[in-house]
Amino acid sequence: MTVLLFARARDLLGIDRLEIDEAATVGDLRRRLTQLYPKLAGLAAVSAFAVNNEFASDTTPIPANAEVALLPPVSGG
Amino acid sequence: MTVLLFARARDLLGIDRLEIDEAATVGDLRRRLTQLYPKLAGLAAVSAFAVNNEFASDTTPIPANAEVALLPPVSGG
Amino acid sequence: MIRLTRAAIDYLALTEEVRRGDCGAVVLFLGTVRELTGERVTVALDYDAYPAMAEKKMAEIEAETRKRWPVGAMILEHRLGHLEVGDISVAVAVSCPHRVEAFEACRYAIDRLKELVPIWKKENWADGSTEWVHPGA
Amino acid sequence: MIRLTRAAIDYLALTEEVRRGDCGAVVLFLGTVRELTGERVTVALDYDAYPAMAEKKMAEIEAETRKRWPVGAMILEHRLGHLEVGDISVAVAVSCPHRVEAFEACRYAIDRLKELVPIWKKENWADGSTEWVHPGA
Repeated sequence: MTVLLFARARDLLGIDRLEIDEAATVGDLRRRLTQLYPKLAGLAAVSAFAVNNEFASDTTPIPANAEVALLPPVSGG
Repeated sequence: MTVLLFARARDLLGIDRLEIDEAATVGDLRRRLTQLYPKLAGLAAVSAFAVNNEFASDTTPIPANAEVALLPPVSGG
Repeated sequence: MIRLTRAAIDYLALTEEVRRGDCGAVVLFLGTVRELTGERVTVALDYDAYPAMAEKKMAEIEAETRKRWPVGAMILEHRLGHLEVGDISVAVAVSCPHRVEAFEACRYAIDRLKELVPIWKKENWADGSTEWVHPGA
Repeated sequence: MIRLTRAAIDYLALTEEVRRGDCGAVVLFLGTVRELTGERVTVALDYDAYPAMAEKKMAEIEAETRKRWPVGAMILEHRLGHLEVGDISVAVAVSCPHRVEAFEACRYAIDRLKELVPIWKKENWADGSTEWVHPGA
């Protein structure tokens, strides 16, 4: 599955998306990201995730082919 | 003394100012206006007065040569 | 800064005047001539003022507002004379470092203006009649 | 109506778009790039977004705002890309029949936008360093 990266998350990894094995839920994905990308761990812990353009909690299931994004705390406006 | 008139007060009397004998206080002036100009009585009862461009209460003294105005309830904006 | 004017209010100019590098927020309020009041149809309003006192009160409102909020720049401008539906009768533009302050300061200024400034409007109803608006009278 | 843009925000056009004969009040909020944050000097900001979700969230905020207040017209516009000090990053224009509603609706919309819309800014400090702004991170 693809996870879109933005802002500091993108700068930390130097890429704007990453490919990762399917995760059943957002919580699984968060743990997996933290293990695989230690640089991202601090930010991932305080970030939100979006599944198909909607905020998702750790218990939200990730459907196949979902558009998933890691959303660091927002600062628009 | 001169009393400036605005809005409905001006339309009721058809003039934009009136000359009247000196009044010691705003309360005196209000009573005098009501007696001399019965058409104005209803509006004068709910109007404010200004003495030298400042809102005045019925106990406010009116100095000689003061600029006095009858201010019906405002509706600007 | 405060202004009474008989010309159309140029709110672009007025907003540009309040923008500042040290202020991250601008709030602009425009009062416009509304066509409907309840069921009654307005075609125009005439605004009258006691100009010397109106300017004094507007300057006081600016001073009070600046005392309560960290205003960078502000302008209160009121138009007088004959206004058609849709015309702008009043504009208040305020800049502040942050948005909460800018909203509160702008709202305070227009609320006080409507309470305190000796300006009056006369309705020109669609049926041809006219009527000074004196709330509570 | 909502918009993400890389061009300068034309708030005159945007305000004209919301003016209506049945609305006596327009409130416009502009967020501008502030030079000072505490003691630190900003020279520019870069705004990044997750565009599809940002547009969806902005549309939801418009819908929520319209549910709570009698909005005549409203526009939320956010600029993306490189902005210099003084540039406008966001504009919210709202028209309502009366002013209290217009203030509340405009403030609600910008408050929600800052909470919910996936847009991020990167500070370009005067000392040459840069830093993504992630509140609480």
